[in-house]
Amino acid sequence: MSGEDRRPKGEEPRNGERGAKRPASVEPAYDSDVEAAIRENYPALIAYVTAGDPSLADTKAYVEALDRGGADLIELGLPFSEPIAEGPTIQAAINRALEAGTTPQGFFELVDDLETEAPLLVMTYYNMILQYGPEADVRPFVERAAEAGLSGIIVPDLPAEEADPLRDACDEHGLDLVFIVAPTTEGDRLDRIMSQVSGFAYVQARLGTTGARANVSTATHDSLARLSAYDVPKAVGFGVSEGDHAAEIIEAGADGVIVGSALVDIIAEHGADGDAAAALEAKAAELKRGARRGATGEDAPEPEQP
Amino acid sequence: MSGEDRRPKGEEPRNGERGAKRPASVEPAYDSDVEAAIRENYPALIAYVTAGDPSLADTKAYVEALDRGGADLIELGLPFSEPIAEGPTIQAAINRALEAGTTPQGFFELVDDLETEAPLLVMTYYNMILQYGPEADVRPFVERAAEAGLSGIIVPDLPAEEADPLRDACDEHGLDLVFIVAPTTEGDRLDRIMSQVSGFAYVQARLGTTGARANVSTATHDSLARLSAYDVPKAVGFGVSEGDHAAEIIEAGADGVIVGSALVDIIAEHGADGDAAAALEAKAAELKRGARRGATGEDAPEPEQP
Amino acid sequence: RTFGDYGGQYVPEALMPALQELEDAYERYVIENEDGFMDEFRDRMRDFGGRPTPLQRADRLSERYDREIYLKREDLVHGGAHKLNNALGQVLLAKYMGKERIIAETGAGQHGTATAMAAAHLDMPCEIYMGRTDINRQRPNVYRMRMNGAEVNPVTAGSGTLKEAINETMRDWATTVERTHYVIGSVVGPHPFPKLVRDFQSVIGREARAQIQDRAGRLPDSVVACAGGGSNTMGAFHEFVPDCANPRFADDSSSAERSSADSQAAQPRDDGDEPREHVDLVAVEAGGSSLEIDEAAGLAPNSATLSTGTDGVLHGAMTKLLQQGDGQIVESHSVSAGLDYAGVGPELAHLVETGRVTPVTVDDEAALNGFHRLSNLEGIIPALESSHALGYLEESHDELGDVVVVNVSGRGDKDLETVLEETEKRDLEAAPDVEVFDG
Amino acid sequence: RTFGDYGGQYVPEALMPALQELEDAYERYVIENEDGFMDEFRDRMRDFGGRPTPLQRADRLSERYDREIYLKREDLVHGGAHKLNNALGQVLLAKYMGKERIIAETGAGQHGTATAMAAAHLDMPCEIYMGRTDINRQRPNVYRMRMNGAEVNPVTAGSGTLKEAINETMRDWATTVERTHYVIGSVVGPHPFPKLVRDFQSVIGREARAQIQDRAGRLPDSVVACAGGGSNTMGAFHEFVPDCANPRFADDSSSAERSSADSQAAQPRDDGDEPREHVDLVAVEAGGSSLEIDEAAGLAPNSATLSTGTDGVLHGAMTKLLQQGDGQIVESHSVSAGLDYAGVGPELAHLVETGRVTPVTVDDEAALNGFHRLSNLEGIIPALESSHALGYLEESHDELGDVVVVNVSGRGDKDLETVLEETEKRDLEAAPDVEVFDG
Repeated sequence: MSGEDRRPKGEEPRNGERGAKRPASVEPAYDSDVEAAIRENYPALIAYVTAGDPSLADTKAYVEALDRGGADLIELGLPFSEPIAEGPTIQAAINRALEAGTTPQGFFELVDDLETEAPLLVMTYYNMILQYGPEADVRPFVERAAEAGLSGIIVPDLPAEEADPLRDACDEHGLDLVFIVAPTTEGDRLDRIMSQVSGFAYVQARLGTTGARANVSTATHDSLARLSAYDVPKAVGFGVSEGDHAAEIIEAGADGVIVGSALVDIIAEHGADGDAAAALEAKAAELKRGARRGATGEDAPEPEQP
Repeated sequence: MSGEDRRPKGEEPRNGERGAKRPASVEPAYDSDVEAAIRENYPALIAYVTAGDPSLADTKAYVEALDRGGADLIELGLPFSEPIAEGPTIQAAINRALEAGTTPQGFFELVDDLETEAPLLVMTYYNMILQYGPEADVRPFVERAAEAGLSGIIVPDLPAEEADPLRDACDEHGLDLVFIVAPTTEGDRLDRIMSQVSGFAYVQARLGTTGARANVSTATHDSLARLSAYDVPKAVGFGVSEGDHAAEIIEAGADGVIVGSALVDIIAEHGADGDAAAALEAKAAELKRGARRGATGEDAPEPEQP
Repeated sequence: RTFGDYGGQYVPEALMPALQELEDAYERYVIENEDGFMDEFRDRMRDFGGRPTPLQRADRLSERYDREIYLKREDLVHGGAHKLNNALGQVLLAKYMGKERIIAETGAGQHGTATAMAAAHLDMPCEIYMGRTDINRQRPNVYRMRMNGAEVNPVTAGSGTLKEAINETMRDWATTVERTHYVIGSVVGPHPFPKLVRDFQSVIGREARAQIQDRAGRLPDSVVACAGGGSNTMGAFHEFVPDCANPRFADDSSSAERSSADSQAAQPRDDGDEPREHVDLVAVEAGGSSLEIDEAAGLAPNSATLSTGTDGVLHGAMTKLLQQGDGQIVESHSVSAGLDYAGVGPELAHLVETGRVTPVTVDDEAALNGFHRLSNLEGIIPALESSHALGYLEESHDELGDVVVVNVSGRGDKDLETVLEETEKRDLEAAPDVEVFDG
Repeated sequence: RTFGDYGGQYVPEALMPALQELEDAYERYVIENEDGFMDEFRDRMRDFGGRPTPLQRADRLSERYDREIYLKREDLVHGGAHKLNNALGQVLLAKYMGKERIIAETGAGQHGTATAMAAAHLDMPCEIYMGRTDINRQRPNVYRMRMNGAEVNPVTAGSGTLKEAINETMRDWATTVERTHYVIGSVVGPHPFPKLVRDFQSVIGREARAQIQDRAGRLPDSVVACAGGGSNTMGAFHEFVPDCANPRFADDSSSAERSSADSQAAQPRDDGDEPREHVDLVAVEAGGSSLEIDEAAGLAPNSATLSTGTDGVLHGAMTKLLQQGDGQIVESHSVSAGLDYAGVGPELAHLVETGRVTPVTVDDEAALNGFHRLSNLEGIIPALESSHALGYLEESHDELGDVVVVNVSGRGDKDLETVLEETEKRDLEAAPDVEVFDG
């Protein structure tokens, strides 16, 4: 694999192929609507929920609520039976979704139905992508993702070294393939990954798995410092659960924050009583406000909810 | 060890040392009163009971009953905790005797007390003989046995090869040391043992352990045939339980029969109700009658008891 | 990828540097024997592990099958199975790498106990992840690990079995990767694990190859080993891969490291002029109760990945899998817990795909008969895993040839309860009447 | 008698011809290697039994005790203990003698399982007598024997333990002696059993002696082995008996057969001119909970026969015994079932009496600590029997010298339950916290 950027800035080959439902950015200022969503909505909020938890119909309502609440990008998890990168919270959500019978077909039909301001990405494991279609091949999945209007793909178990086939397919269909930058990603590997950023760099806030935490790790600050020289959008995930976290992360130099487990916790808690959508919307608003605080450098704590 | 008879017929060194209570044979026609009891009471009945089963007081009554019933020699078992040569019947009797607290001291006191027509032998394992006294030495036991009036010793786990110390002590105190001849005893070993017979040859009727059986084994006939050339008293034990067995064995050439388990069975059955002595006396009479039938060649079955 | 179309490194980015570090250590210590690593490994496997293990002619099986049956006795390795070959190698490697802590997952407990004893031997702190259900089923192995000083971490998620334990161990590793080495228990996982584990296990075939030449004056016609994840399989096969009529395998690059990796193996091979002897390699998979997958229930009543699986990515590698059409991994099943895995080593998948290894299946019942037959005829109680390889002898005869090496990968003491239960359910031709003597 | 004041043949007359026959076979096959008997025995112990076993330097124990501790790894023998050395030898001898049937007694099941696997291996019908109580306590061993095709005959008499099983086996033998061989499980019983068993077991010390010279360049200062009946003890000691400053033992007649009995041992010994290296031989007996005998109850809460016993005759031999003053054998006790015997091999009694072997005792608690220490520090779970030898390292230091060989006579998997129970009762310094993970 070469270290060069395989998609030179000058060309804009994929904009026209975008899914029709998402509003195209007014000016093609960026390579992708994912990058645009982060750059233009700085500081951006990226929200994750597991599709099918507890049902695909609920997921539709949740995604719309997050969209209303201020999420600038939404990651939809397509559940896989062996989620090795997830913590207990998202693992449990995935198990609920699988028990509810969530399939790739159902997932794509949900995406077909969704109309949101925020572009949508699918987050799933590599085997799910490989197996969509009659034999082990990534292209049918990407084709269907593009057709459903998804803007990008995040694959937690696909490091850059193994990504060529999927990136080729994504390029062909105008989707971003988002790479994760971990606290352990350094030196040549960091250069190589940063030179290939597609959409944004998913900055993993700390070692370990996904999951809401009580504070922002020093690894986050170290990573953002390490990445500050690279002019690519950076969004920080893993452990972000509160507005104050968002503020601290944005202040440290991130372009966006990624929140997953904190939202899944809300779904798990409110899934039965039907109040999840409202709570998600409020949480998204809190996080977005926190991020904005970080962007303006204000130290004022998040005001109490009225 | 030499093959010669260590006690030439001409000498009669031990008669005068016999215990006072047993009646000396009228004429010292034989080396020992054990041999005399068999020769003079042909066909002889030798009875075994375990001392202390279920108590030493009971044993006294049983021995006297057997004496009355026609036993010509009585073997008294001194119980040992590891009776490897015994079958289940006598093993159980030994366990009862041990549980009743039977000790060598108690055993000898019982013998001190007994006054029977039939000479008495002690049957026990070698360790019991060794340990009587302050250190491992056979002499204190033999001395005490002689003092108590016992006429001989049978040790099921003492083959001729290991018997020198005990035989020396027995010689010194005028006791017989009875050897067992097994169905497997042949050739040189048989010659050697037969040349050293003391009291009588205890002919083991079959391979295995003590215990009442339903028939007389062909091994018995084979053994008696093999021994017929030796002019020594032969008594057959192991498995003899009925008058008809006794008849068959005597007819086959034995000088006596040895009965143990069949008597112990009676004790086990009647021990609680106090009828054991009478039953033992009757059984001894049945066996003695059977033996006599064998001696006279009569084939008539044992008549029903009145 | 690492092995033809199979292998690779499908892991979270955070682990990639650790895999690179491990690959570097593999090259330096295992391949190049830097600092005498492989010498120390071999010395410890000799003194602590009990190597070499014998190659025993099975007299009564040979008579029964009218051919020469030789048993490679991995059941005699310390701990009772081939598992220590790998566990000791990896813990020692972790020590050379300066790691401070060992973690591992375990299902039935065999890999966990092997890792725990290796860690105790080498004075390394060790934590083993084990599903709660497995803990309850395999209590003696839990105690063995604890007595060897390892922590046992119960995993309560999901069904509480192997797959949850693997996921949890991956999570620990993703969190502590900088100071922790994850001892993977088979020739699975991301590169370089499949090669690393294979090389540590290849002592099985290296010994067997020399032993059979010594005993029979020739190579075997076939080598038979059971295959779950495939570590005993690759361990038994690796040295024999080049013994192939097809010249492609005679220089198989996957075996190229051998002579440098192991100076003891640097003996001259067959003379170049003579026609190369061909050795068939037979991987016996668990046929369970049926070879069909129940898609609706997400269950495979077998673990016959090589025979029936399809290509996909699991636990870091592209390999053959038992999966549903949409990519969800199904629950596998075998009477033998050690074979009960929905994936398989990528190198085995490659060797099957290229025709070098022949996959076959033996069902639960035939494996149980294999267990009883070896116990009864040879006085060796084999692991239920190994019993599959033994069961295949009964089902197949002539294609195995005149001289057959069977890998007895482990001993069966651990399986007694299962065998009793499963034997009672069936009318097994080879089973003794096992009275319980209730008293 | 056979060994100074000890040994002999105190058995029923019916068995004497069989003992003579066995003595004859011992002379011909074992001593003279007629028909290549010893060659076949050694080949089978190599291929089936897994010999030689390693002599392992115990790094962490050596550090702890500040001397070189080497472990003779008999736990790696097939079946998990040294027991197979003897069982296979005797079953093979029975076959050479034309016997058709094997019987043996077993207490905890170790000798029974070893005999059953040897009989299966050599295709001999086999029956094992085992007390009913022991059957209930040692069910896995009963299953192992059954799976190896042996009949297991429950003995219901008395307390249903080892001593009843021995008595019952003697009875079977007395009945079937002409076609049956009784495989006695230790260096006990009538001549020639103590010599026969010793010679089959002496491979332990023969290997260890060569191995330590290879590893340490010298003989050890001491050899430490646990002693119950004494088969692993005599096995470990026999080759070292002549390594004695006292010239009496340098030519001990009890060792005279060695060079003819075993051609592999026919290497030159130490140069005659140099002063002979002296090796201390330490027999570690089970101290149980106390060294006193409770005469009233007929119980010894220990099995310290060599240390506290008195001369007497049991099971066919004059030896040291735990007995009451009047000659009744007392019930012994040890946390280790395999040491729980009121007698001891007559040759050991002789070597203790003459000062060549030093008897010491280690109580239950110290043995349990020895068990945990080896498990935790070295990754080897020893048998509770062997744990007594290991426990002695802690109690005794300087008198053992700089280089110590400890015989790890067996593995401890069989003892896990006992260890857990006994550990819970105590506050053991070396024990880990063994949570049960109730779920």
